[in-house]
Amino acid sequence: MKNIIIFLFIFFSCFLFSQEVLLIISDKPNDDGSALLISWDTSQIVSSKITIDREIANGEFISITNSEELTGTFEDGSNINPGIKYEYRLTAFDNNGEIIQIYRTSGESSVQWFNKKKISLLIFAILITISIVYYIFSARSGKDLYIRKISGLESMDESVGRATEMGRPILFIPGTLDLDDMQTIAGLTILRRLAQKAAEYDAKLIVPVCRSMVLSTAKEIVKEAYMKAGRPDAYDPDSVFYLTDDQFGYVAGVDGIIVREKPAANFFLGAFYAESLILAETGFSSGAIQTAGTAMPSQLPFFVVACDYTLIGEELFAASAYLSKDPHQLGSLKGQDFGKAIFIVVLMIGIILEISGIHFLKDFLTLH
Amino acid sequence: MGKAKQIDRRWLFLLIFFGVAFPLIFTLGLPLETTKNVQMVYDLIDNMPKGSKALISFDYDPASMPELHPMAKAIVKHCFDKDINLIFTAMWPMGVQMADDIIYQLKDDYPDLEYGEDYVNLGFKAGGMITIQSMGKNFREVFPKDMNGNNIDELPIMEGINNFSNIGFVFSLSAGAPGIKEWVQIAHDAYGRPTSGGVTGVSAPAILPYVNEQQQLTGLLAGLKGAAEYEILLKAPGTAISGMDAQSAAHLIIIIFIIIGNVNYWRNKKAEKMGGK
Amino acid sequence: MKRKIPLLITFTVGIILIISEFIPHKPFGQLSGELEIWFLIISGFAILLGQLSLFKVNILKIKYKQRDWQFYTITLISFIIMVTLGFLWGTGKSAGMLGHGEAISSMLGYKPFDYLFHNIYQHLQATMFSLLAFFIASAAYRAFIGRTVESNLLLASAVLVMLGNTTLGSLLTGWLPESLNFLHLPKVSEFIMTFPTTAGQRAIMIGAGLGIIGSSLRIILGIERSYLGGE
Amino acid sequence: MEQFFATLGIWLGALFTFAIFSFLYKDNPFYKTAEQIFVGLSAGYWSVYTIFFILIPNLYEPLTQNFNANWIKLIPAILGIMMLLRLIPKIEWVSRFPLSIVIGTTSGVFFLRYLKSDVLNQLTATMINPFLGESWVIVIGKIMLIIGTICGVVYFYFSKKHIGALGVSAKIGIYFLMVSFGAAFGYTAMARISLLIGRLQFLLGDWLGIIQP
Repeated sequence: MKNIIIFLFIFFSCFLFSQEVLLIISDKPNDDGSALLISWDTSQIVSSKITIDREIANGEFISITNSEELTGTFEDGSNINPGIKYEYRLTAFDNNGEIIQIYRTSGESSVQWFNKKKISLLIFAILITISIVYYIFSARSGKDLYIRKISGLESMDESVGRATEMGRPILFIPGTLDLDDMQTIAGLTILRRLAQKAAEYDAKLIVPVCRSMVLSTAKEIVKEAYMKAGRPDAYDPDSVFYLTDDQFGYVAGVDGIIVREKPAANFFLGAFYAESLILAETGFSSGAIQTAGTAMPSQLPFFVVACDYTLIGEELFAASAYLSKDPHQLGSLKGQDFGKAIFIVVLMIGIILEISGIHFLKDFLTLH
Repeated sequence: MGKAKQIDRRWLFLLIFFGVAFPLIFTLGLPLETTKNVQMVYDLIDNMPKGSKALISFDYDPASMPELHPMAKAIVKHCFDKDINLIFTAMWPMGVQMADDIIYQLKDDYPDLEYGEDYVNLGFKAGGMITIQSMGKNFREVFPKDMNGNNIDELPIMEGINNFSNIGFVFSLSAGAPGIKEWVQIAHDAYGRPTSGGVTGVSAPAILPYVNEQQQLTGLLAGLKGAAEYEILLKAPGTAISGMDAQSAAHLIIIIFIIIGNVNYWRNKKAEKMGGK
Repeated sequence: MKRKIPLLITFTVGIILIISEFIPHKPFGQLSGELEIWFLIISGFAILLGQLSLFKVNILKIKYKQRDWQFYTITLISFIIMVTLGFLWGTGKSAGMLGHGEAISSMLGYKPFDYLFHNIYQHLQATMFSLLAFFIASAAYRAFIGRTVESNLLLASAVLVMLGNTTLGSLLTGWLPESLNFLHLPKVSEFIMTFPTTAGQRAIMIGAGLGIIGSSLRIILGIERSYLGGE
Repeated sequence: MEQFFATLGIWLGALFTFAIFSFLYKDNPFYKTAEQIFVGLSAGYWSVYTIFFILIPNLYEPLTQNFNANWIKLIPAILGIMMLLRLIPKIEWVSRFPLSIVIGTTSGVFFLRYLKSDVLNQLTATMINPFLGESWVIVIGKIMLIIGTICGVVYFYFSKKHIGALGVSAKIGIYFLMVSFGAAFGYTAMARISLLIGRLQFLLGDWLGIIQP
């Protein structure tokens, strides 16, 4: 539509004034009226340089921009208010710096209530919001929401059994970030279940941590789990302990524990950086069953090759929801799954349309 | 699991040390070819009109210098050759020093460059994505002054820059977050500016999906190889190219380690099986 | 009051920012713009908070004579030196409280703050991360084992990408005729990166993206409150 | 004199490089010292840069130079100070107010940006006609891109049991994930080696002068 108007404008002004239009001032669409779009085209008169100025008072101009290009656009967004007419002047120069032509025109900006370019974004935002909120509330009201089994979690029984059998401990690392990271919280949720299992089977658990906030929470969780398993006497307060905040210092400490204590099973669940590689390698060399899980994409490769079981990305959160049955986590996960389902369906329709040469859907969804 | 056969890993460390050091001293100069993503970055800069303005964000610190510094140097050089005016910013505080260092290294090659006219260093701001979004609305509120304490209104290069609109393209040299991802999400996806960048090898695979038909990213330089390719396209060999032989040697050593490790593992497993029977 | 008001603020602020995306009209655009500027300033204070609490933690460690407490005095001393030098003479072209300190900078070649940065900090940080080159090599030997179909696929793709990303790859298959060019190692590596890797990473991106959308929504609606601390 | 300090700087750099490298032999006091210096200098750098280049130009100067136009900046100033009160355990809760603004802003922005860039734009970027390719290699690649993306998303779908067609797609999805992890592995190896190359270029070039720096 805008293009048509511009075209008509050019067409009629050519017709009326029979003079080349060198400068067009138009409103910047979908904004709060604080900018004007300036486009120039001096290819007819072949200028070597142009300057564009705006009138601020009678006969007084301020420079807006200058260019050596024949055509171009520029957005003037300094002190523009909607509904006021602004006068612009284009001065075209030739090679010697002589003025070839001066062209004047004006334009005004306007305010828009709705950004029309973002309709598709709005539709998707509403869809996803409704589905997440709906599922959270239905989980809260006690509806049973199904979540598939996470294969990485199967290792838990195997690990605890093996540790009991061999009389060796289980090592658990809740990542190296603090409690404000969702991955740490997911890791600690899994620790709750693991500690309960360990208490039931009387396996020893070691949890070295590298953040003081994580320390107090992890202690609390393990203690609670032992109580729940009916074995508060078996809880050893020294089994959860703080090593150091420093990345490599912490890794060196954990490495020492792995080499000395030779745990039967290692769990690395949480956020990890470069230390993932060193932990997984040392654990592998010690012959432990290893389960790892993180949402840090760059660390997953190391876990996948060196560990027996790996929770990949979202699986870590799903595992936490699966174990805790917390309605917020479950409902949110369900809502996100709904988003994935929409994604796949729309994608398939889109691809079929593209193959048949219909570009409507893709154009509608493309946002700029 | 074959633990008895493990050798002390410090021997491997030594091997890697010399494996990288030797090719640096005795270079072979093996050939290197350029890839599409690097060519796209080159073309983007090459086709920019003279006198346009570009924003280059230094989102890294000394830890990633070997990978990103050669890229930064090559990109800045290319822009100066094409008469593109550069606005430097940093989402990481140490990026400021990185930008300064690039200018320091290039100042002999380009003696005519004027600070404030051809380039400017606006320095570091915290806040990551939110601050970038804010730049799209109130550029001058985010950066009232440059690194040297000059008022931004007094710098000719900043004339007409109130948001991203009059910026030709955005280029982020990124070693993590905040970095290139945030620039894609705001500068391109919200404000429609062409966006490109260079990343460390570690983050390259995760950023790659943005190089697509929608041109969320216009090309991408990934790791030392990306930097070396750009140096080739620019015909200005630098530290990236001279490191490529060492890179080859080290990769070869790692691949050989993987093969030996796997062969050992399967042999032990077979032996265990035989022993078990 | 201690919980309700922050929850209300989070809700209002989140909603304003979302609405302003769709409605550019006053007052939403201005409000969200103002909030973003506030965010920058508060982030500045938050960074300061991080450094100050590091200071506090270290003092406590020394006070209670924790293991290796001597090393934490080194942390404090180097922190204080860096801050003092920065405040006295500034950095780069910015002046400090004593101006630019021309005499001392002409002696050192840099301002004292920048001298420490270039000659100590830069090397420490760069070396710290280069340690990983050694660890990756030893891990390659000791732990990177293809035991399942999945890990075999991973190792195969890793080896191809590593070969393709160096001059070695160009050398090894450079002799291939034009018609078999797609088997040329750099081409193979480029193919792996452009198609299957992008597909896999895109799937991760969508999953993680939806996860972030979900948690943002829960926070705005006040369902997720863990950021406010204990009950 | 400048020459002396330049040389001293290079020697200091080399000394600290070896102090860190000594960790490869085993954890030792030299490494620990170097590491703590690193932590301290880093914190000092961040503090100086935050005060000099954020708090002074964006807050202090607007308030002192033109208060009437910028009085509204008093609000973030007060909020920022409330943030710092976190250091005092008794009135720690005061920091919840600035925190709620930070979290609210982040959530509002993240909600839209991730929806747009990481979901919607990835959707349209995968909506391609695979048969439009310059060569059969590209066509195969584009088909792989479509199948891999769909199957990968299916793998992260938790609401249904992975059996039947869903199970097969999830299995294909995991294979694509593995290939992408392999590539990530290769790139990470490349990155780490590059860092070592950088270090050796410093040691062999700037310090020993064996190679051209």
